[in-house]
Formats: sequence, C-alpha cells, structure tokens
Amino acid sequence: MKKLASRILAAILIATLSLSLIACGGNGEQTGDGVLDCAVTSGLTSLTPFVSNGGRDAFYWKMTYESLGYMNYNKELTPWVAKEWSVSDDNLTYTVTIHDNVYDSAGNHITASDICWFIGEAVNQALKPVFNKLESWEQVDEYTFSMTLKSNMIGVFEYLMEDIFVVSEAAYKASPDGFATECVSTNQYKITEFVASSDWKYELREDYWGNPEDLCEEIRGIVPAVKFHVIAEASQVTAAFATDLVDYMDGATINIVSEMLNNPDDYTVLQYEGHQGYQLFFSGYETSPVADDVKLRQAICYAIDNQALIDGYCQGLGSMLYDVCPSFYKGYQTSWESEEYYTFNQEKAKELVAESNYDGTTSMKILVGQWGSRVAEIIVNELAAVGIKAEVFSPEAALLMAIRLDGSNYDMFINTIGGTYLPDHWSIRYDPNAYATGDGTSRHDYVLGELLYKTWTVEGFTTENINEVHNYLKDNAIAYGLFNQNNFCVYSNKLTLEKEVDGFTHKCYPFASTWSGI
Amino acid sequence: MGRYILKRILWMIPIILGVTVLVFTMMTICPGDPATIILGSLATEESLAAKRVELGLDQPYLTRLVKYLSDVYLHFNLGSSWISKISIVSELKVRLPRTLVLSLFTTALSFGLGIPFGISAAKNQGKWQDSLCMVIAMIGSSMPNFWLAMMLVLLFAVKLKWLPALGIGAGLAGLKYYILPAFSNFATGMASAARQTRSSMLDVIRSDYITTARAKGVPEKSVINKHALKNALIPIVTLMGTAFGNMLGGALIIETIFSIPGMGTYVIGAVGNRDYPVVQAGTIFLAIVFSIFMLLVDIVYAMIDPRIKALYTAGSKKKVKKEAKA
Amino acid sequence: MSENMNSPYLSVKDLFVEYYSNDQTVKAVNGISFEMEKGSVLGLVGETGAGKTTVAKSILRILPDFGCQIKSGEIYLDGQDLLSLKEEEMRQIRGNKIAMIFQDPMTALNPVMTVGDQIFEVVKLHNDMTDEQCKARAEEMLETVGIPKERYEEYPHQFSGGMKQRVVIAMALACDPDLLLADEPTTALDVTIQAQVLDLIRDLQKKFNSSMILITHDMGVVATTCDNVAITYAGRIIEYGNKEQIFHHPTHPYTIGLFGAIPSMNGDDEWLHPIEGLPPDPTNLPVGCSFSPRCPYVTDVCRQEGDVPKRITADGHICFCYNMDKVGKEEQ
Amino acid sequence: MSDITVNAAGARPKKKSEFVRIMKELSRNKLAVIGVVLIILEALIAIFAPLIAPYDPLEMNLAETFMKPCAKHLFGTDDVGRDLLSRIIYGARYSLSTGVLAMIFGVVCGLLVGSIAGYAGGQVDNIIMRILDVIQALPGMLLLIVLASMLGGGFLNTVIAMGVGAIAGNARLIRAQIMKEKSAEYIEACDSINCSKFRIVMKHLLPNTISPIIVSASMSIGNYVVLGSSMSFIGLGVQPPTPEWGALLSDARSYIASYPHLVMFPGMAIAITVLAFNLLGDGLRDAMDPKLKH
Repeated sequence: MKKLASRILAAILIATLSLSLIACGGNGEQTGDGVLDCAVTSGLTSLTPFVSNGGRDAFYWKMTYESLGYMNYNKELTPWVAKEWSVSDDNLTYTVTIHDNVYDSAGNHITASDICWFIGEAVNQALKPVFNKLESWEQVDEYTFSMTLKSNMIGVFEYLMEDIFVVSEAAYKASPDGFATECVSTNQYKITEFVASSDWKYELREDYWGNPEDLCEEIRGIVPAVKFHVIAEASQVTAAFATDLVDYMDGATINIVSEMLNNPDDYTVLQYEGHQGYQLFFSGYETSPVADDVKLRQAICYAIDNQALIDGYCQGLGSMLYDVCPSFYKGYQTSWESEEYYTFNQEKAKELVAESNYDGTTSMKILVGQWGSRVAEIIVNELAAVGIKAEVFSPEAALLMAIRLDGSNYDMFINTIGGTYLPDHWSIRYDPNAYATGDGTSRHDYVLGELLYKTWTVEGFTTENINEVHNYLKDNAIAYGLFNQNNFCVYSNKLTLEKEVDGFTHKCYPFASTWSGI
Repeated sequence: MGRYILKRILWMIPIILGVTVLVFTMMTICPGDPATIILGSLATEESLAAKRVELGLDQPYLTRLVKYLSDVYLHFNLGSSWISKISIVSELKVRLPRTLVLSLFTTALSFGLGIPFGISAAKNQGKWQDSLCMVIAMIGSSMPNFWLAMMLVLLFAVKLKWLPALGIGAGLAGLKYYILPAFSNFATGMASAARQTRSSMLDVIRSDYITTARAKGVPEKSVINKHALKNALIPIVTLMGTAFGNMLGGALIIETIFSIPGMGTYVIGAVGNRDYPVVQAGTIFLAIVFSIFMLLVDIVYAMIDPRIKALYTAGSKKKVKKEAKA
Repeated sequence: MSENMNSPYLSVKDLFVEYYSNDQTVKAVNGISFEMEKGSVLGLVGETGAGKTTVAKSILRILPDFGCQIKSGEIYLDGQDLLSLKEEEMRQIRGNKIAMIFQDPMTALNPVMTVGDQIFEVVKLHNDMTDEQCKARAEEMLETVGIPKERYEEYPHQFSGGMKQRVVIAMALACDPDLLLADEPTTALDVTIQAQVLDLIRDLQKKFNSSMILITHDMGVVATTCDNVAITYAGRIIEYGNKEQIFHHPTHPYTIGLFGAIPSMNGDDEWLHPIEGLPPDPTNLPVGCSFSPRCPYVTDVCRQEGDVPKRITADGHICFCYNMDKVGKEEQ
Repeated sequence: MSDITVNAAGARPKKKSEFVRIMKELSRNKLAVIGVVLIILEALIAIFAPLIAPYDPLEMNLAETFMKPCAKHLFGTDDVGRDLLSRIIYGARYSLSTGVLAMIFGVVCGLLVGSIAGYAGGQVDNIIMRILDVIQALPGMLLLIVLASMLGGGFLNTVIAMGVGAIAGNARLIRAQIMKEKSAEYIEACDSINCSKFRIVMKHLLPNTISPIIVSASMSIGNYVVLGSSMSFIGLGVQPPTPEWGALLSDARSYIASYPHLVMFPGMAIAITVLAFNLLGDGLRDAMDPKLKH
C-alpha cells in the first residue's frame, strides 16, 4: 500500500526533475543578444496606420511609421518627413512640402499624393477626431500639398502633422489585409516579427531614406533591434523582469514598479510627472444632485484630501494639481500654483454641504474605470467623513465607454484625460456642443462654451483668456484636478546607458538611447 | 462504429448552429456599443452612425443573424476582427493550437496525477493514506487557478528560475512555456479525477470479477492495473470530457496571466471590446473543439467497454446515459 | 502429491473470521473445523449469512484486505499450512491447486476482457507454456464446457447466464485444480439451466478427479452431488456427516428445520414448516447455542455460556446440540 | 458476497429514516465532520462579522498602509490601510453567499427545467435537452464570461451568471434521475390511483431524485466561490470596495512579492472554504452511496 504512495511521489519527483531539465538551457530572452526587450501592458493589435486615439502617444508608433512632424522635448513641432510649411493669414490653410527623397522599405517613392490619400482615408475612417477638423486638402505639386481647417483651433495643425503617417498608397493597396499583419513604412525600423497583442520586433534597416544623423535624438533609432512584449496582466511585469524576459519598460505605474523601486541593485527606476493627472468630473445631467448645486460640488472638492490620495494611491509618488490639468499642458500657467485650489478642509466642506441642497441620504455614484477604482474608494471614504454618501461604480471597459458621456448614469466621473494643449482637454470635456448629450458629462453650460470658443483660436489663446476659463472651471467647480501620478521608466541594471541623454526620462525613447549589454 | 461516428459528427452541426445563435444573441444583448469602442468615445454622432451602418448594426437582429449564419455556414467566411481588421481565420490558425496544447497538457497532467492518487486512496480505503491522498487532491482544487498561477510564477520562475514566467516559445522547446500554465490549472481536474478514480475503483474492487481474478491467482499488481483499472476507467474517461471543457475554460484565464496569445486572450479581449465577429467565431471553434473531444471520449469509451461498442455498432437509438456520474 | 492416508487432504481447524463495519464487529465464522478426503465432495449448507462463502474465501485467502480478518485457525491443504504461506506462494496456489466457481456468473466475469483471454490468463499464469499453447488450452476448455471455441474472442455480455457460468467453470478447471470451491454455482441461474450446469460441474469434477466443496442452501443439490455434508449456522458447523446420515438421520434441530422448510413432493397434506424467527445478528450472537432463540427444543442449558460440546457417533456423524437425544422424537 | 453485506441494520427491527442514516454515516467521516465544522464556523463569522471584526472593513487609514501582520492588525493592512482581517471577516458574507446563492439559483432552475423535461417527456423533453446540449457545448467559463458581460458585473449579476451557467448540468442530472425513478413501480402505483401529476412530481419524484443533487450542489458551492473570485479577477465580479475574497486577491496581485500577506490570507480563506465544502460534498457522497460503505 505504501508502495503506491511512494511511487506517486517518485513519479512527481521524476516529472519535476525532467521538467527542470527541459527548463535548463536558459529562460526568456537572454541579455546580450542585441535585442532590447521592452514590456508594455497593452500593445499593437494590428499594424494598420489608421488607428483610433487610444494609445496615440505610445512611443512604438514613432518606430512603426513616420509622420510629417513630431513634438520635440519642448513641445514644439519639428519637421520629420515634412521639410517645411507655411500658413495663410487666417491661420486656416497650411501648405506643407515634404522631402523629395522619401522611400519606404519596399522601395516606393513617397509623394504628396500618398499623403493626400492617407488624409482622405483617415477622414473616411473617422478614427481620430482630429481629422474631423479638416475642411479640405489637395495636392499642390509632387511634394507639396495644402490642407484647410474648419476652424483655427490651437494645436490642431500640430496634431495633424503628428497623426498623418507616411504610407505609400500603392503598398497599402497591395496588402491583402490593409497592413493588419504586415506593413511597409518609411521608418528607420522595420517590423520583422508580429504576433497581434503578444509581441513584435523592430530591426534597424540599412536602406533608410534619410540620414539618421539629421534626426533629433528623440526619434533617432540607435538600438539595432527592439522587441516589445505585451504583458496584459500588469502584476506579472515584475516576473518578466526577474526572468530576464524584458529589460525595459516605460510608462509604468507605481503598482508595477513598486517592487523594483525597493531593489535598486537590480533595477534603475526613473520617475517623471504624469502627463494626464486624475480629474473628477461632475455630472451635468439635470437629475443629479451635483448638476446645479455649486455648493455641493465645492463641498466635495474641499472634502477630498489630495495628499492622502497621493499617499494612498501613488505611494507618495505624485504631485498636487492646481488646475484640472497638470503642468505638462501647453497653456498651463505657473501662477495658478500660488492660488488657493480647494485645499483639503473638512470644516469648510461640512459648511458647504449644509448650505447646499444635498439631502444627506442620496448616495452618489462615482463612475470610474477599473484601473482607478481605488481612487474612487478613497474618495468615497473622504466624502463620508463630511456627510456625503457615495458609492463606487466601476464597470468593465466596454460598458464604461457606452455610458461615460451620459451624465444620467453617474454623479461623478473620475478619469485621466491626455492632450498637448489645454484646449485639447477643454474641447473634449466642456464644449456643450461636442456631443448629442451636451458636454462630456451631459452639461449644457453655454457661458463656459463661449469662454472656450474665445480662447482656443490661435489668436485667442492668451494668458488672460486662459485664466478666464481656468477661473470659471475652478469657481464653479465644474471639474476638479485630484492629483497627478508619477510615471516610471524602469530598466534592468544589466543594461547600461552608454550615452546619458539629457533629461532622460520619457523624453528619450528606448530605441533612441544607446544601450550596452543588451 | 463508423456509422456511429458519422452520426455523431452530423449531430454536431445543429449543436454548433445552436451555439452560434446563442452567442450571437447574447452578444447582441450585451450592453456597450461596438462603434463607440472602435471610434473612441470622442467620435461624433455621424461617424458613429456611419460606423454602425458599416458594421451592419443598424439592421434588425434577425436580418443580422441570418446574414451571419449564411456568411459562416454557406460561404465559410468568418470575417475579420472589427478592431484589428485581421482575418479571424488567420488568427484562429495560430491561436487555437496554443490553447489546445495547453488544455490537453493540463488534462493529461490532471488525469496522470489524479488517477494514481485515486487508486492509492481506494486501495487504502479508510486508512490515513486514503484521507491524505484525497485531501492533497482537494487542496489543489480549492485554490483559485489565477492565484496558484501567480504563486507558481513567483516560485518556479522568479525564485528558482527553472521555468519561463510568461510568453510562448517555438518548437518542442516551446513546450516548457506551457508547464507553469498547465500546473496552475490542473488542480481542479486532478481533484475530480482522483475523486472519480477512488470511487469507481472502490466500486470495481468490490466487484465479483476482481475476486475472480484474485481467485485465479492473478498478482495483485495485475489485478489493479489490468482488471480493476480498465473497468474503473470507464467513468473516468467520461469525466475526461467534462474536465477538458473545464480546462479549456480555465485556460482562458490562465492565458491572460501568462501572456499566451491563445484563444483565451483573444476571446476575452474581444468580449471586452464587443468585437462580435471574434467572440462568435472564437466560441464556435471552442465549441467544435470541445465537441470533437467529447466524440473522442466516446470512441475511447467504446474501445474500453465492449458493451458500449456493441451498442454503437448495433446503431442503437438510445445512447447510453453517460451523464450518470457516480 | 503426498498420499499420506493419515492426514486428510484438506483440513480446516478452528477458523474464526471477523468483519468490521462502523465500529461493529461481525463474527462471520466462529470456529469452523472440518476435514475432507481427496476426490470427495463436501456440501456446505446454510442460510444466507451463515459464513459459508467466508470459509471458501478463507481457504483461498481472498477475503477483502480492508475490514476483514482471519482471527485464528489453521487451514491445511495436502499438509501445507495455507494461512502461513507468503502471499506470492499463495498466489501460485490460487487458480492452480485451488479454484473457485462463483455464485453469480453475471458479475464474476470481467466485462472488458474477452472470455478467451480470461481463461488464457489463468492458464498462462500457472503453466510454463507458450502463448499458443495457452490459447489452445483455453479453447479446449471452452469446448469442454460446451462452448464452441469460435466464441473465444467474444465478451461476457454476449453470453447468456448459463453460458457465462460455463465460462467460469472452464476458467476454474483450466489448471486442473485439486480442490474446487463451488459457491452456490447454480443459484443465479434459471431453473432449467441449473441442472445442466450442476451436471457439468459434477462430470468435470469426476473427470479431473478434483475434490470439491459445494456451497449451497439447496438440499436438493446436496442430495444429488455431495458425499459429505456440513450444516452451518451463524458461523459454526452444527452438524456434519455423510449424505445418508444427514438426510436420513438429521440430529440437529436446525437441520431438521431445514428439511421442514423444503417443500416435499410427496407429502401433499402437510404445510411447509418454516423455521421460526430470523438468523441471529452476527454482531451480537446469542450466548451459548446460537440457534437457541429459534430452537423448539431449547432448554436452560442451551443458553449457558460456552461452546456447545461436540458429539460424534460411532460412524462419524458429528452434531453440536445439548438436546440431540430428544430432538425429532416427538415428531415421529 | 452475500456474507459480507450482512448488515446490522438489516437485522434490526427499527427503521430509521434515510436522512438520519446519512447524517449518522456522515458523522462517522472525520473529514466530512471537519468540513461541516469549518462551514458552520465560517457561517457564524459571516453572520456575526460586526461583532468579531476588530475594525470597519471599509475604514481607510492612509498612515498605516501595507502593514505586515502585527498585534494591532493581525493580518496586516492593505494598500489604503484597511484592516485585512476585518475585510476577510466581512468578505465571508459575500464569498459564502455568492457560492450558496449561485448554488440555490442553479439548483432551483435546474430542478424546474429538469423535472419538466423528465416528467413531460416526448417533444418537450427533446427540445429542452437539445437546448441543454447547445449550452453544454460551450466551455463553462466562456459562457460565464459572456453572461457576466451581458449582465454587467456586480454581486447579484455574478451570482445570476454563475447560477445560469449551472442550470444545464443540474437539469440534466435531475432529468436522468427522474427518468430512472419514473419507471419505478411506486410511481406506477401512484398513477394507477390517479394522483395528480404535480403531486407525483412534488411528493414522490423530487424527494427521490434529490440526493445526487444534494451531493453535486454541496460540491458546487466550493466551485462557485472559486469562480466568483475568478470573475473578480477578470473584472466582472463585485464592485469595489466590497471585500469579497476574490476581489481582495485581485486587488493585491501587484504586491504579491513585496507584501505576500495581502495575497496569502484571502487565498487561504478561499482555499479553506472551498476545501470545507468539498470535504462535506465528498462525505455526503460516500454517505449516500451504499456501495462505498465499508
């Protein structure tokens, strides 16, 4: 009888042993193979150049396609495939000339007609809202085209220049699946392996049309091969690092790097201020208690302990906000930082609650994506302390998408909104004409609307006007900037930077640094 | 036998059709708008409406259902993903094998370990070894598989560095990438295999023909391995079908943790993205795989039990009730 | 084979067997002793639960491992102490020197092996023969029990009950056993088949010159088959004698009761006389004579503690009863 | 064999009800008793959570985050300083009720569907069985995910999704039992004295078909607890800050290496509960199956 038990044990042992034997011979990707392995938590599902806004700023796009221009460190538009451009007096029509020697990896010569075709296709597919702002476009000569905007809203041109990818029409049309699994681009890098949503690899090609030396550091590829690994389950990123599957990750959150922060011997963790910040938006839908109750909204803002959020949610690694948007935005005024911005004050909050029409029993719904439900949990607790009842409503992504613009489904909405210019954020959130339901939370505040329209033209984008919007948003507590979470860039100490790049963090894309030991 | 198999394969057609209709309907009921998900929440009403027309979502339910059924079953066209535009067939071709390997590996592991555990428990019925075997088997199945997965990664990949933590590899060496995922997911199957083995072994060991075998002077080892096991295997084989289904389901979650680009990450992601064509096609294929496995189980069943084989061969109308688990 | 006339061919001495179930102890066999000569047929008769099958299984040592124990006793076959043999030695004997025919042919055959293989297996185990020879022997055995050898490859479910029992018999006799244990071999069969099968067993037993213990509760079977008869009750032998002694001069009240319980073909005026009461609870046997609660002749002495003394008549008729002298007298 | 099955009960004149017999049998099985004791203990913990829990499970203390187990916080605190022990104690309410409610939902619906199919027979039976065939052709987890997405997460919806997923299996089991019992003689006897069909089903068929259901149901509770936690893991489970154990686990997954206690304690709570239900289920099965008795 015992024999059998012991035989089972033996079998298990043998199995384990043989498994470990199979396992020998190296796990993961070894460092030293000349490939920089990067972790991302969500990646390319397809290689098509026609993509939606989600993940727009992911740096792998700069390795996949080339655009007409790009934003450099200082948030200035810098030419890339475009050689030069000019603008008409009304700031509506732009004339762009591209380089005449642009060839993609399949040898197709890129002309202005390819660019116009791309614009047409992008407008057609309506994937990126910025293309909706185009009135017309036309080819002027072989390397020149012009495009006219519907309005001269600030930042639209810069966006367009970054979002128009350079793709050969002929190559695209020759592809059976619209570049879904294989693409041809003009980039220095060529994708040599692609498994959708899993991993993909870039290799520098020798026949790049331009001179890499002419490119700015941000986009100049130096690392010979870069491989991206999608690790959808963020808690496994640490394991991926520990097993040498990946050596580098940028844009990581504190959850991902918290263990590596404690292990400076093995990992270098760099942090930088986040680009988006966390905001609290109040529902503008009439039935919501907060919709027409400034006092209640202000009470909520006072009740929130921002420092506690930074400590509780970001483990202390974050910064306060003085506007709905963080300082990353173009148009941000440093003078705001000396202003009073709903500093945590429970007494004041209680007073305001008492003055408000809040009945003290209605439980308010805080809508938040599952990634940020902790923030909502903390806020629920803080609101409870001043006598405001609230509950977390954290549905799966698809449902969230379906209801986020409809303020009847929630009273508050926590989100992070990204952009380059403050009007990017404003137009998405507070323009009462933006959506069928009103603004981003079903509000119809035309006073605010007018202020926005005045501010976001190229001429109207003045400090004075900006301050007006800022003050309106602040005084009426339309939305509230909660905190800004730091982002992290982490790499294994088995890698070393040969050339320290100035202000390395995030401004430097992985491919553009010189790594040794990869 | 051949006729029986053919009949079963033909019978799969209405079942798979039913599955298609079921999933299609459920996805239609699902809240969330695919157009919004594709275009992002910033899209204008017009472009959303245009997208819905492009996707055919403006059509009434029945029209869409009929169109989908005719696309799939008359034109054998599964379409492409709404999100990535990648042809679904080409994705299934690479993803299905990965999930299959994982599920089969897991099933093999759970029965490979569960059966000896069950035998050993049955042979020592009532003694401490019995309780020990069953408790060990059950403890495994008491842990959520995702939790076990993370623990195993921590131990075997991060601490001991024996096995890769994530991803997939190519060729035969790539199999090692499936070891931890399989071990994370095998416990439930192993517990039920052990449980089933124990009870059917107990049943069988008490049967008269086992006494007959002993009375013939058959050595104890052969009594167990040759006489008892083969009979006890009959209900175990039946269980294997259900277990494989569970492994297939478990693989869906496990794949996410181990970043395996298989059916799980594909279909679960598609459910989240309301990528109807992918969910539907993925489900249909998982159901086909499952049904084929069930058919194989039935064939193995017939190979072990001549009585069942006789029934099949006779083309008996009533299938033997295999659901009747002990 | 030793032909030592002094010692009997099989002797069972003071066999005690207990089963354990849920903290209860079932005393299945309580000191059974008997002897038998080579080539003879012993009928072991008794009600269900009297311990007959347990005796047979004890001889073969195939009692279940769990919850069952031979407490004490000795079993000698041809001078060899079976209970002290090593398991491997005992295994060599099973199916070879001692074979058993089971009660229910429906369940006694392995449903997933062909009948031929099941016979082949026992031949192969105990004989140093090639596979072909073994197969030939198995086929021969099938023919011997009246089954065409073409059915070698068939499975048990393709056979009728009577045919299955023939297969069981073929299996039991395949290695030419010295001792055959037949455990109610006909009980589970149709009445019409019973006689055929019984004839077959008897013929083959004679042909192979095996000894046989025939376990049954059917006195009719005993009458046609056995040389000696042992009547068992509550795990004990209460009467032992040759066929004539038992049938013509039953001395134990239980034996007499047994005959009373058999419908008589010629006595049309008499009612059947069932034995009053139920068999005793084996977990809680009565003190003294186990049969005392049901015995019409019971006296105080029967209920006193201790074993009932064994009484042997000059011609070897054994009976365990305090009142055997009184028994049956008033009935005549 | 006849000698072995000699059973004390058979010889005794008093006739005990089947239920009492099973309970007696169960009480002899040490593992099952352990299971029952654990379940009762957990149920008590769940019921008296407010009395037992040292802290409010939702009370955050951002000054005391990530505390390792200590005298003040026996199981330590989580990333926002909530007492893990209190959360686990309160979590018992959600996790146990997820399992039990899903089981009840599945069994009741399964009973309904299965008995209709089994008793009605003919075309009705045929149609119901074909529908069940379709449902069962899907791997259970997949069905669950789609159902949960359809219903939209949350405690009750998770319960319903799991219950619905279980209907097919239960219904099939019940139907098989009813088919078996239907042909039994006592049902024919009932039919002959003109009992109403409903009465036959309620009074005679169900009680006799219920025992395999009880076994499978008691085992399934454990499965539901695990499934519920898996649902939380993929984001289709309860809403935060509900301290459901699966949610605790999936919340803590990022800290698995630095603060293993956050993952260990909820994991253990789940494992112990599931083990308890499995032990009970196993014991029940052994007790109900006379073949497995020694």
